[in-house]
Amino acid sequence: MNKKECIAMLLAGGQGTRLGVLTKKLAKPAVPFGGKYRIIDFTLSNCVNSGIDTVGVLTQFQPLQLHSYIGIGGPWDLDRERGGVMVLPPFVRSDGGQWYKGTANAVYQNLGYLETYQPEYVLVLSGDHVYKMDYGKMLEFHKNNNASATIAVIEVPIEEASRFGIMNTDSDKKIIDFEEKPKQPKNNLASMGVYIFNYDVLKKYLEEDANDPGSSNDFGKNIIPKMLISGERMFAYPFDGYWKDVGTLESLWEANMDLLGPKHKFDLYDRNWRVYSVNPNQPPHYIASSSKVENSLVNEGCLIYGECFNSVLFPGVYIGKGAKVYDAVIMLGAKILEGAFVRKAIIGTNAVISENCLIGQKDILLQETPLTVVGDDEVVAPGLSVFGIHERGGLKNVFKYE
Amino acid sequence: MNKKECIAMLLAGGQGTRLGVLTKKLAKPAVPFGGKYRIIDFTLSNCVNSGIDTVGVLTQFQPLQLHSYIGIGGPWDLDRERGGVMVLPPFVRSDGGQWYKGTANAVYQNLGYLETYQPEYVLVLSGDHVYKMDYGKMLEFHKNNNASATIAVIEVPIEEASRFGIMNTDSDKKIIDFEEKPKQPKNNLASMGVYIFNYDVLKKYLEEDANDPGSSNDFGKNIIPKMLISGERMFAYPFDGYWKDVGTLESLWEANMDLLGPKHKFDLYDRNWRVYSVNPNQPPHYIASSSKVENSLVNEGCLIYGECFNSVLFPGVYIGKGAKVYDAVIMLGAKILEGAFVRKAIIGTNAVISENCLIGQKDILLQETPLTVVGDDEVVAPGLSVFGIHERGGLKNVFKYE
Amino acid sequence: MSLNMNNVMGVIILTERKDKLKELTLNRALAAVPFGARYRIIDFALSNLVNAGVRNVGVFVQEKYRSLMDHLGIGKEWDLNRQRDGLFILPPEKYADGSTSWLLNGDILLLRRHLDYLLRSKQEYVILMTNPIIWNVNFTTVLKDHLDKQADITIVYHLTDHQNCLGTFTEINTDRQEKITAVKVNPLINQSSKLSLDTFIIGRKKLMEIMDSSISTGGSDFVRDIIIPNLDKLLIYGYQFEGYARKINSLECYYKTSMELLNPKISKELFYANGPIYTKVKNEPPAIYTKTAEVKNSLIANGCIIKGRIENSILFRGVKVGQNAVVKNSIVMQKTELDYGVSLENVIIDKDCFISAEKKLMGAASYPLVISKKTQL
Amino acid sequence: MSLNMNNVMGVIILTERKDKLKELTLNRALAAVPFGARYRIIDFALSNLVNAGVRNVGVFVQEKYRSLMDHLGIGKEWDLNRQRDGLFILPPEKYADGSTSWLLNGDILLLRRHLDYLLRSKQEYVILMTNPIIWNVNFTTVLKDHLDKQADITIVYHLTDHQNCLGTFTEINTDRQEKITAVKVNPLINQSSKLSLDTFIIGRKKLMEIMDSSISTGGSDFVRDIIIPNLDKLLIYGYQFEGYARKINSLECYYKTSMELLNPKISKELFYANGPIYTKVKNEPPAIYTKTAEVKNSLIANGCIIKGRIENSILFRGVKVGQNAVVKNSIVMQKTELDYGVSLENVIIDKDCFISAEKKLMGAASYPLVISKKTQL
Repeated sequence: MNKKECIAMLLAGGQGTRLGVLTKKLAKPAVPFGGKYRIIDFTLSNCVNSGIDTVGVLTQFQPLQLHSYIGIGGPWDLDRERGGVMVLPPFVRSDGGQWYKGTANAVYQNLGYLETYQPEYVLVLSGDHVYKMDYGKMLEFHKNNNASATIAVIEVPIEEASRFGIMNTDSDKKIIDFEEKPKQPKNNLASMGVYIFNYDVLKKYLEEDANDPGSSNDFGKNIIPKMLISGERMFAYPFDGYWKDVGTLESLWEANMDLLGPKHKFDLYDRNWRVYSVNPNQPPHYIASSSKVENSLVNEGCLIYGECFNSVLFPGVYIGKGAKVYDAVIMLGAKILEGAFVRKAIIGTNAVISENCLIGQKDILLQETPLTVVGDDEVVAPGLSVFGIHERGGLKNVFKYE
Repeated sequence: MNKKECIAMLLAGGQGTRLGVLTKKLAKPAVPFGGKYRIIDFTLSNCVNSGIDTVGVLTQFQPLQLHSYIGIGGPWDLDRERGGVMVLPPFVRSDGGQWYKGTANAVYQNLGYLETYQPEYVLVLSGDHVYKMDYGKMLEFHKNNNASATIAVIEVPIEEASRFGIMNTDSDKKIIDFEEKPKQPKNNLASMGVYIFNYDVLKKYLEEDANDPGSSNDFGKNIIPKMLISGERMFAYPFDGYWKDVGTLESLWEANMDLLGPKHKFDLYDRNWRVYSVNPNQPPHYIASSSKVENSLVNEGCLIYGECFNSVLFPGVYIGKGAKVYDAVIMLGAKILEGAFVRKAIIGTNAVISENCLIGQKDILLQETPLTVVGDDEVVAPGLSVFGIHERGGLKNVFKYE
Repeated sequence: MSLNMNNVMGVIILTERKDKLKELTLNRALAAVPFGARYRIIDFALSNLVNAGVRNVGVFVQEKYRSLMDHLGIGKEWDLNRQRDGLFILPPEKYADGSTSWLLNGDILLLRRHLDYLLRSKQEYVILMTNPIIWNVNFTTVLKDHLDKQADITIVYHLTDHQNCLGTFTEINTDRQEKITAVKVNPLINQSSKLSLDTFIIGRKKLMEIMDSSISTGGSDFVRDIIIPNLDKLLIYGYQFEGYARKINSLECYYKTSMELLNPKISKELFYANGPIYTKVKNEPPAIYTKTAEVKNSLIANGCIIKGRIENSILFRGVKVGQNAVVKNSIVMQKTELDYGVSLENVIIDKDCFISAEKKLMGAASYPLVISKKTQL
Repeated sequence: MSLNMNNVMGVIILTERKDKLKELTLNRALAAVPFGARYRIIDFALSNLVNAGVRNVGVFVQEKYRSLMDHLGIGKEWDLNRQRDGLFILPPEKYADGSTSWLLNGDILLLRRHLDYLLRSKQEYVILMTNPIIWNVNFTTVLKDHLDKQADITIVYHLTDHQNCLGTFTEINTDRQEKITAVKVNPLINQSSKLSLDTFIIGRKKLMEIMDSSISTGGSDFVRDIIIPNLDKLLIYGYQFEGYARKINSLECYYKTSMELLNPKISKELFYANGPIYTKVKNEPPAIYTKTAEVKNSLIANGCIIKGRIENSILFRGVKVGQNAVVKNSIVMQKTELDYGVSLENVIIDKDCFISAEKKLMGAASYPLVISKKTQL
């Protein structure tokens, strides 16, 4: 039973520089999301819910939190005697050590890991998207098409298409061309960064790619185009559920808001597709008599004396008396002290918004207001107003109201 | 309780090139030893038996087996909610990635890990020695001496002293000088590579060392001499139990032989100092009517039809009818087929010694015979004689007898 | 002897045979009763031990211990899943002495059934608890006091005005040096405001020795047959615990103590003072408050979906409160669902119940209404 | 319907109430009796399920299940420690229906007590075992046969010459298409060499349905009250298992089956054929053979220290055999110690015994002597 039909390789090495202050000491897949999750929880839960119990997680950037978060995978039922989750950081061989040069190179360097399971199929995933997807159905589609590779695709607004890998398919969903981030996208079928490969085919192309000094060793830029040119049977698997790339601060905030009513674009309460995560041990949250909480997600360990609307509160958040929080994401242990006002903001882990601060704009309509972000561990001094991105050692775009 | 008084940093990044064929795809601390252990088991068990429950394992070379072997540390009781064992491979930061340049650099790069526990003391260990030592007593000694650093020392034969870091101490065991691998050793007090540092002192010297471009970032070569020059209080903690550096094939073989009677230099059966390891699931071993087993260690999963004297058999070893094995270490799943003869040898994991092979010398006195080693997965063809080191793609020092 | 908590083991004896908390203890031991929105009563005793560094804990159980075993599992959440020492759940072995009835009257009789556990443990001291108290105590301080006084036995007590739910209790008197001068079990006339917290420190060997000599002369109860007869012979001291502590031994007391948690000062002390309280973790999403939610002065666990009004109440994990529902001064346990317009006041609802739309349930503040597990109304 | 073993659940019902294996089952369920130097009897049933890909297994127990629970723990060794599905140990809940006696006569009565487990399981098929067999079977093949024949129930049987230890048994007759034509429980006159292996495949919903209708009309036993009355109404097929299989239901049978393990062909099939047999792992050093050891035709687990002579015997973990001791045709269980010069022949010694120097113990080959757990001789 050492053989596994399909195993997943989850790319989790990126820094996610566009998440700015949130990923300075944290790999992007470890960024907190949705009140108690980290971004990688969604992909890991997808694997388990799809019946895939062997997952290699390729790490490189600041992996300490990610490694200790994943452990041996208990929370996701991936602490298996055979298979399970395995963290795969870069390493040194007899002939020296190499960092992962690109997504394809990361998988290439771990062919030895794949080899131990002799899989028929390899599922390549990114650790930085929020979605629920049954990879089992995609595998079924892949097999039925007798494909060498299958790429999951989603329709995106045509004006955003140039940010993605864009495909053209024939009526059977066979891919006829693929362009990575085209300037003039021919349509709006975007790659979700979810690939299934026949293992033997993947191995061949990875080895060729490794010997090509001109390659940037990337799936989207090199492997996929090369396979298409070589005439491999490649198919696009259409997905039409919720899918969000949370690679920017704005999209991270939006995705959090999508968890709330009345839209409820993403349902965390679906018992048939549970999202697993490490569960912190915190006491129940307390809502005081002076408080008001509406249309929000609240976690254990929170103490709420103030008011909270359309917001996502991580464990251990404090909202003082008279404080008002609107449309905000307040991360682990952050404190909004008495009388502070927060609107359309992300408040980082353990940050403190002191008494009577004003975070974001007070009296402007939501749609028109840009996002305000306060970084991890920041302390915003009493009475200060912050608008934009706030980082230690300097304020960017800070407008004082008073 | 996040604070820990003393935490261990276990250096497990080395390849152990002198173990040749056994460490091509394996970090040295993961090399099998003693029938069911790996070398690192001894150091990890020492930690647990000494009451140290927080251990960072610094890996770099071919860590896959080591990572999956250690997991989250269950077998050593190091799967703790707070603390426990944590694998620390090299990683990439915002300002780029660096491999571990030396032992001191490896610890330096993980000051962030140490910082989370705010220890008072840091115990630095190597993962490639076989010994039982109560680090708790050493810590007591360190505290009583009000030392900045304490180095465990053992007396070695003076003719071997030049392989070690050698100390001179005054009558209070205070170190007065230290030479790494001196050509003319002044005495025989050798460093065991076991250090206790006050955390604040260690941090200071590691940071200085990191800023010194001329340093090779090594504890023995740089940190210890620098501290001595600076006048830090450093003491030598004398250890007089069994201690073996299993860094060469010969010493690895010897250490295995030391487990057997009548010498029994190292007792695996000591209930007060258990050696923990991952336990493979194999059926009981079977000794047939045609076999003879004397003065040997035998593991589950073995099938013995032949004869076996003064040997250490790993799980799943097969010894065919008429085969004779003397003074040998036979690793996991290796097969000694019918009529083969093995003397003074290490047979690698899953190697096959075919029918009527002769491994080692048949009729020479033990003390005078050099060691013969057959590498992992090697198949020695029927009737062949091997003497020396046997590797895929070429035989070194092979003498044919017939 | 240094203050090394590795040298201390914990022993929790759960002897109670009666259904002290009525419907709540019909099928579970008192120690396994859910408490405080996500805990069970025993979590406090266990967490206090673990937070002090104790690594070896034996829980002696008598019957109805299935839900307790489910809850404790292999002790992982308390970091007691260990190859040496760790958590031991010790039920009486039937047949062990050939008898058919294996219910024992008396804590030390239960303890003696697994004497081998005490024998093979290596720790020098035992923290013995004959009742799981709701508190957050620093046992390192208690041990230090025990060692400083060179006591044979230390009894932890607190001052109380006798107004709190009493049930069975043990009253003690001490002299100025805290040496115990008198101990009375359930006296009719109260003479002291010092009540035992049923928590003791004693040497392991001493415990085995005096237990043996007591049982062999007919003894069965730690306080009655070991403490009281030895007041003159042994050095028995009191240790006054000054924090919040409650012994749960009636339904009224359970309800009252639960409601006290709504005081943030009390819950802060209980949940954080000397370390966190550990419990079995469950994978639950955050609690969701809809636009119609209206919550005041309440403790709420993860996994709840709240559309109605909650006041002065405690909601366990995964409780659903429908629109227009009103929950006042009530305790609602795991996964219970309150449909549209349900109204509760002074009610305790056990796990997995379903209360259908518009139903009204009301108990008295001093006599809460209890709805049994899995009830459908 | 594809051959997806995720769609199959396992149910093991342990009903036996008598001490079938004498001293060996005095304090433990038959399923928990040590077997084969490092296993317990239930390991074979569980491992077969897991090796076929079954991820949801319920073990219904009746009493004396403490050692079974200790052994199975959270199911980690069988890879059944899971958040969804996994291993469930289901003892009868006392008080569940207000009755005081909770021992039930009949496998389906026991099953019905936890009907909610069957109800909330999501798998379409159930592999039902009413006796833990010693075998290594590929359940995927059995399921394929069940699906190919579109059977309602499949009964797994084997051919036997009736010479093997019988105890209770169920004889079946089949036609050429393997459709079952007759089933007899414990007939006095044997007419068929086809004996049931007490292992069945049936649809989960079908099982609940016919169980309900059977129990509501007085039924209690799966074979007698469900199989036999439905032979004409349902499609009930046999599946002939051609490998090695033994049902342990007497001490003689336990001893005989154990000794058969010394045949490497049999042990190879049992331990490896369709995947390994999993069991609780213990941290034990390798077995040590001294210069005076002399071992022939024996199975030996880790942790043994062997200084004496062993012949045709089975030694469990951590057994010590002193110098000049002779062990013949015997089974020695965990941690038992045989001192200098002890001599055993046809003996079964349970765990943790100590046999002092020069003692001689001898049973008959057909009637082995049994020494109870923890005996000191």
